[in-house]
Amino acid sequence: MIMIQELSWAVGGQQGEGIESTGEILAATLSRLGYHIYGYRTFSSRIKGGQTNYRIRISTKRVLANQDYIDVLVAFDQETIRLLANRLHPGSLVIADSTDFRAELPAGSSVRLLEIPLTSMAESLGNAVMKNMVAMGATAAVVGFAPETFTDALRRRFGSKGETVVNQNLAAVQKGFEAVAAQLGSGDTFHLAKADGRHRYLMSGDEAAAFGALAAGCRIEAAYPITPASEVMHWLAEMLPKYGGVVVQTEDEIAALMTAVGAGYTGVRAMTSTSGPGLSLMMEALGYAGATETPVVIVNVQRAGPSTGMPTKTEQSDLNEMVYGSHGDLARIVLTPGTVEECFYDTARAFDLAEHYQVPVIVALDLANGLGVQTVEALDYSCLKYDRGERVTNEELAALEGSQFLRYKFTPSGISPRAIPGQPGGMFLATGNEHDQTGHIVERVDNRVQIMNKRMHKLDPLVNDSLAFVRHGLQDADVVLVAFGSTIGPVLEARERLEAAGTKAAVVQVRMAAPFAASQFSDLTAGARKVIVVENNAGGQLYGLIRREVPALAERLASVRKYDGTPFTAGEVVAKCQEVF
Amino acid sequence: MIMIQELSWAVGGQQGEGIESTGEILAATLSRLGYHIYGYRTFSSRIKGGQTNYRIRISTKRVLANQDYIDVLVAFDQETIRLLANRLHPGSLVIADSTDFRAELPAGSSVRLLEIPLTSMAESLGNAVMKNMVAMGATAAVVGFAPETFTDALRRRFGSKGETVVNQNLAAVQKGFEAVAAQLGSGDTFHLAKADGRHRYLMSGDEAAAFGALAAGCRIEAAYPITPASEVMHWLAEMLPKYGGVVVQTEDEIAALMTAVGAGYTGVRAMTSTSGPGLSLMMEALGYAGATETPVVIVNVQRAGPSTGMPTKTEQSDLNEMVYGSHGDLARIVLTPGTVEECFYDTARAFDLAEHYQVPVIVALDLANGLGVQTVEALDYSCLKYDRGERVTNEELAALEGSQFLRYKFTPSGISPRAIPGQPGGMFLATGNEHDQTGHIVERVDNRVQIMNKRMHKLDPLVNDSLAFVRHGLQDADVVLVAFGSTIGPVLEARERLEAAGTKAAVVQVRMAAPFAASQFSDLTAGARKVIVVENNAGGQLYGLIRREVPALAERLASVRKYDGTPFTAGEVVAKCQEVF
Amino acid sequence: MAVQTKVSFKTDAKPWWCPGCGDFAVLAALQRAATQLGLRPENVVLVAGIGCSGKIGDYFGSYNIHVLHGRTMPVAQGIKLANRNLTVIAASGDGDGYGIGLNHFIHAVRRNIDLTYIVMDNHIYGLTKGQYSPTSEKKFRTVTSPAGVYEQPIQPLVLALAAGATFVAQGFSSNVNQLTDLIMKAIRHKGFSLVNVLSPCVTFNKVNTYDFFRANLVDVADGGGHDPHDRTAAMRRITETGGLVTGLLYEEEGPSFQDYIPGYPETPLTEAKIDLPTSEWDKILKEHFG
Amino acid sequence: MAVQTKVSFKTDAKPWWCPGCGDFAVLAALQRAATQLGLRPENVVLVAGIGCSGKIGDYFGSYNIHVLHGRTMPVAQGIKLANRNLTVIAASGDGDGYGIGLNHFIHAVRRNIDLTYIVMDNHIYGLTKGQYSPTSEKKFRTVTSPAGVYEQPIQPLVLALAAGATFVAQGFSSNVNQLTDLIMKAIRHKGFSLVNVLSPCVTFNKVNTYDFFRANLVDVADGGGHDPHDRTAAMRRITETGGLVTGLLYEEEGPSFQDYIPGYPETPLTEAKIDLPTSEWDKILKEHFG
Ligand SMILES: Cc1ncc(C[n+]2csc(CCOP(=O)(O)OP(=O)(O)O)c2C)c(N)n1
Ligand SMILES: Cc1ncc(C[n+]2csc(CCOP(=O)(O)OP(=O)(O)O)c2C)c(N)n1
Ligand code: SF4
Ligand code: SF4
Ligand SMILES: [Mg+2]
Ligand SMILES: [Mg+2]
Repeated sequence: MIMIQELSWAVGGQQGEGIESTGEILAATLSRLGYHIYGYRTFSSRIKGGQTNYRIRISTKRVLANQDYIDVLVAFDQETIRLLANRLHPGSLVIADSTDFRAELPAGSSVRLLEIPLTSMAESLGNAVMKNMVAMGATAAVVGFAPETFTDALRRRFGSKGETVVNQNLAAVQKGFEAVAAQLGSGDTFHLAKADGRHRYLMSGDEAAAFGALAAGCRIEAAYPITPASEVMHWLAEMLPKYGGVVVQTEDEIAALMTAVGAGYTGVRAMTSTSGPGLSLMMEALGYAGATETPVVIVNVQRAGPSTGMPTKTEQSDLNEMVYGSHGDLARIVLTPGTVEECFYDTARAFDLAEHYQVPVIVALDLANGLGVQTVEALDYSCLKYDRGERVTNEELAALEGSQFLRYKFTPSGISPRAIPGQPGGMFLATGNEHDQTGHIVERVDNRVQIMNKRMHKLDPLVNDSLAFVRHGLQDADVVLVAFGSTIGPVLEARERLEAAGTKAAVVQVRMAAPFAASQFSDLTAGARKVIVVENNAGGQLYGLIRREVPALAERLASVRKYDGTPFTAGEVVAKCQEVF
Repeated sequence: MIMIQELSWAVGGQQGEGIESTGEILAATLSRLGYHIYGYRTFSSRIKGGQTNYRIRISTKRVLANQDYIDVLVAFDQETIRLLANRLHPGSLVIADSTDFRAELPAGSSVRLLEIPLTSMAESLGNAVMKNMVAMGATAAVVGFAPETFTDALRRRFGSKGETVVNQNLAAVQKGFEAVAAQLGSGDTFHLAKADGRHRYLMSGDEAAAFGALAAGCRIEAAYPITPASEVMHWLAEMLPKYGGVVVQTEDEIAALMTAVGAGYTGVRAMTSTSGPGLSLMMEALGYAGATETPVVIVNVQRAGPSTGMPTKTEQSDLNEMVYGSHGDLARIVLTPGTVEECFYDTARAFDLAEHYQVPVIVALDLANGLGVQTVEALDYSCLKYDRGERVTNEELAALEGSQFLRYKFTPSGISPRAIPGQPGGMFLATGNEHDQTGHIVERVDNRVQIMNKRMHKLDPLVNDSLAFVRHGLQDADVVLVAFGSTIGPVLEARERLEAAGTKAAVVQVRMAAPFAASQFSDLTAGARKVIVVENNAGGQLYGLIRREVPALAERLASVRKYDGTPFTAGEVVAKCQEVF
Repeated sequence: MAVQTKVSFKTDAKPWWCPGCGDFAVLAALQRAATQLGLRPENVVLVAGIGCSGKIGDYFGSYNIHVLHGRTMPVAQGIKLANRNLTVIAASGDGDGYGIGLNHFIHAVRRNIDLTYIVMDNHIYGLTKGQYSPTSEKKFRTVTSPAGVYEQPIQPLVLALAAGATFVAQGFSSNVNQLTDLIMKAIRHKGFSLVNVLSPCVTFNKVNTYDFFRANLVDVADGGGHDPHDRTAAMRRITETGGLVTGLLYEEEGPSFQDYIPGYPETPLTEAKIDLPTSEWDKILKEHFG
Repeated sequence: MAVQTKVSFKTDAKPWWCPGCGDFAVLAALQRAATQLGLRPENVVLVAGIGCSGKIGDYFGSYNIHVLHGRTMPVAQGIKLANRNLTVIAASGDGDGYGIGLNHFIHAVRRNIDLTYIVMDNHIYGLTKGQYSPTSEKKFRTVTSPAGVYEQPIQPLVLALAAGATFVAQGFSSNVNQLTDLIMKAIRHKGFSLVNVLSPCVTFNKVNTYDFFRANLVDVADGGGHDPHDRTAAMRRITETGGLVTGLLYEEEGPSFQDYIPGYPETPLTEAKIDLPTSEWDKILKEHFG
């Protein structure tokens, strides 16, 4: 038995069998013990049946992605073993449910196998679904936790179902623990080092984004269900009413964004949440928000495209559409949080940016950080600035003495103080047609050029935005890895490995993809021999964006892409980067 | 009186007063005399009232854009003079209707003014609307045509209304001619050199595109009305039924494209036509056509955006969305015809490309070439290849003996022979979800990568496409101007002027914007000191595309943009290019 | 505060409509209704669609939002939810409202948020120059139906009732008094109200002209009165007349969407305090994610 | 040609539906109907939407096209127009068909192109895991309506009739025989036919269960027969039963869209000769542009 600093655990079986809650309970429990957690579920667009697995990485240090390998795998069927076999290493342990199948390990592998009749043990306690809790007990034994460790989490999860259910589940954990403890050889346990015991919080990016929106003062969410963004809506449907807010489930995504635009125009912080297909449907409405300078926030949780694609698989392939979508020329902000924590901060910030600049802001999550869970440190609420942007006051309006308020007044910044309905004397026309300073439709060439310039340049200050990029690592790096969204997790870890292997590497994380702060980016990558863009898509969309924005970098720029629907691991990043070094 | 090779004529007044038909009759008549014509109407999103003007350039040489100046202006109101004053030159002649207003010319201008009571003369003949025909007669006198020149065109236009109407109109022309002839001073006439008398055809790009579609075998158009694309639909609504085809006016643009996709899937050449707002609504459907590899053609006639923008003003600002729109990674073809003739050829070709590569093809017009009219030489029908793409035969299907047909078979080219409904044994599933070779939904990582590669790379041969670019001018040019769409007209003319002024200039016309044939483009611009991208948009969309695709060019690349809703003239191109030389 | 005098809701803008267009009367009726109801311009938002009809906002002196083609309904709902004190009026054309925007309409009806929807129904696409619309009659010849329309026309009143509308009325541009009255009632109605207005397009529709409507329209009360609370009778009247009936066809009082929303405050959301103490967020953090 | 035997329209694929899902019965009924009508698999196209319901295409042995969420209708119409000899069947869920896709549905009804539309109505969004749908009843609690739904539910049969449908029927997953019969009739109907199927979602809808429907559904003919050619009676039956009625509610024979299209040939457009002699184009060039 050796002391390890982290453990990769997984459970797999058929959908609808409780795999998801098993993973959740384990993650919650260990998070409470002070471990850092990363959890990611693989599933398919199907309600019952079909293989699913939940991989959890438990560590004494911060973890933002899964490991390349799995140490302990709980398998409820042979398919799980087949699908995850390539993740097993010589020291891995497989706990297989021997009730229904005879586990077969890859030929010649030295993986250890523990066959336990998890289901029959659960049945003997009264309910086959508790096989998950038996497995949890088994896991506890392997990792060296007392079965009582899970008591709290189980109470929270099953408390509402009554004491009997709680006790049955506790018994199941106990039983699994005992069964395994009895069989364990000395080399079979993974002794996980004690955690720091600090209080952390476990959440997914979808939840973090929804929470960020609520905290930032969002009061209306209009949305249409879609994987993997529905969780944002569900969380807000539960929470917004507690703060007097409303969630409207609209008839489609066009209505969703237009409802939010209506609310934004009226002066309420409003948003929608969607994924690729919905985003595509919103392209006309996005342009409308831009043309009318109406603040609105769109959380887009990307999934594998094109078209319906693979709704339950991750990808980062909506970047092109987010940055270049909608007809005509249009300013918009695209934020690309990487960690779950950043999903909170960036979504909250999106509302400030939307109102400050009077533009649509897209917050781009991806399935991996949207549905993946991470432990989060106590949040830093200084990000909540409640910058409501420039508003004309009733006094200023009164001083107009009936003359027309200039909603789209030409100002040096390009930002014009706005009035909201209800303000006497502030009446104006908001229109997607070209208009003059009052808002009235005009097609004069001089006005057209002026107002286009106003709209196109009002975001210029953002090229100096200090949150546009985050740079990690040495100043004199030889290689700079570039990433956005969830890919930052494996990339940061890859950087450490590269450095450990002697490569001076740094990471530039893109947190704001539009407007793209090109000269900052140039500075941040200056001096590097190679700049490698690592992204989860086939088209090299961020790579292309950087070529366009910083063409001088092109010769030093390389592209690493993955588009099989799964997130990178650090090992994959290292391997692929080494190919292009 | 001197002999001139070309004349710039314009008529302006209020919408609904017959300005449009006046322009059309003049253009048609002079085209029949063998002149080259370019005609462009300025109008607004309003049915009656509001200034409109029709500018026509009449030349003994090919003309693809309006002149910088106007020689003869027929003005029905002062607003026309005010709006077009900056186009008048010292030798210009203004024929003003003195019935309703007293024309005022810009202070100090040496423009000649002929005040004629056009309206009262028409009234005296029985109908005020004939003021247009009086103006036509006046024009004839100024330009030195006999009034009878117009007889033919008038008969064609008014014949259906009966002999009386025809005769009244003829009389109006006669009257206008006489009234002016009497007043003309010797310096007041513009003697236009005789044309070559060759038979040419006068059409707009919208008509040419519709005609190209019909000739290429399109049998279903599903569309929703929108300026400036409705004319495509109108033309097809009239003509398709004569060939057994159908036009469906759908409830929106999503339905339009999906109806066309349904027809394309079934094996009929089908299309839709739209403009920016409709294109934005089609983004999800575009991705669907891409994912299912269904041939379909979208004619997108661009107008000034963003959002509703300026529906009757020209712009080339949908390039970003056409090339990068829709979520996920997606192959599509974007053709960008420049001249009206090319609108015919490229739309016809789009159907071949769509079926050959089994992809959606967007044919990008803009308002200037979509609604502008040009004389066209006899068409070259060798462009009609009727390449229906690879189809599996019934015999091949029978040979499968009941085993599943592989609709998405992995082939070296990435193109898989398709079956259409009705073919026995060819049944398959078309889906926007990720699928395997049979079409069935699968999410396996290996399959995913393979089928993405298939779809993403099947257009690779097009990087060698000989029609991707057209290069005009010297091989050893110092400056290369780059343009797409209608802008090619003024740019070609600017090239001539630059060359006349001693700059060695060439033009590279982009006829295919996606896939972008980067290495051809590099070759075509190699050696130039400066490569200037001239385009009708604020964002520099083509400029950005080239930076992304050919970053090595960035240092030599310059951007010239216009986004006031009007097309460039050659003079503007020259002036703006000289600024960035 | 100064005594507030009635306002006319007029603006300086000169309408872009063709002389004789039915939409002038709709504007006039709306202005009169708003004036007679004593509304304040700052508390009214007019949400207009794209079309000749959609220009109405330019000429109506309130807050105005001219949206995308077909999208008046979601925007209007977003506005009302954001500030329940506002009077929200949406205005569409028949293409805007019953063509591209029909889905939003039906769903707005069943959501029953308190707003008034005026559709200027000229049986044609005016602004795009005369294509047939969803309410165009069969056989109608236009640039997109050179051989005549062959779709069954949409019957807006029937559809609204079928979707559960709580207020359904129809007016005609030639009868501004009735129209004013209907619009006033519609605005007063708590919940979603539809006023379909037969508003002739004198330029492109030579079939459904003023004369046509004058000759064919009946009043709902003609021939014996009509109980506007009787949904079946309303449906029957519409069917009998082939939709050529004006007046208040149906009204049903009752709670509207707002009354049901859990936790929805009496004060408008625009006035909600959003910068809550961070302790609030810490509480959520612990309860939900701890 | 060999004698054609009847085919079963079954495929090898194992359905992804949850055990007990109502959609199994819809698949079975559709397969039986197609078999009994003696259709050939190559001449049938099944157009399916996105949702659990939309998976039906994978299991039905014809040409299949699984479209975008809400877009079965335009695709189905495009297919039928392209090849009038095909039997075109569209299949949606209630969210797909009456939520995001409702506009296309209403317009398809009034266009009356010959196709059959089967909606698997489980009053819930199944595939996205249990949000309420447009047909969900009031007060229904889901993840997006934690305090219960407050919209008035869509009544698909009423809307279809209101839009002028020429064939309206409703089936129930527990009555496969009736459903088979209704689908056969619908396919035979010349024009647009709607078969709404109450098809329980056993996983997410614990309100509108098999038992609920068994307890509440009546047959249209119960209590004295029903004349399916009487639109008013159909409307009344639906209203009386709150929509909880099965059977053929309405059918109206007559020409369909295809019969009106000017110049639309008897032979499918797929067989049209398109590479005409260039003289044809020269003729147009001269006549239109000369
Ligand atoms: C997405 C989109 N498609 C098409 C158009 C073009 N368009 C503008 S108005 C209009 C229809 C107008 O008809 P209607 O709504 O009946 O209004 P009317 O002009 O008759 O009052 C259309 C199709 C558009 N603006 N946006
Ligand atoms: C444009 C778009 N928005 C949202 C989704 C997500 N989505 C998939 S299925 C579905 C609804 C399913 O409900 P229903 O149509 O009733 O089908 P069921 O699963 O109940 O059979 C939704 C919202 C999508 N695929 N595309
Ligand atoms: S075109 Fe018709 S609807 Fe439009 S303004 Fe003129 S009359 Fe009115
Ligand atoms: S979730 Fe519901 S609708 Fe979907 S397969 Fe399961 S039972 Fe059927
Ligand atoms: Mg209309
Ligand atoms: Mg459903």
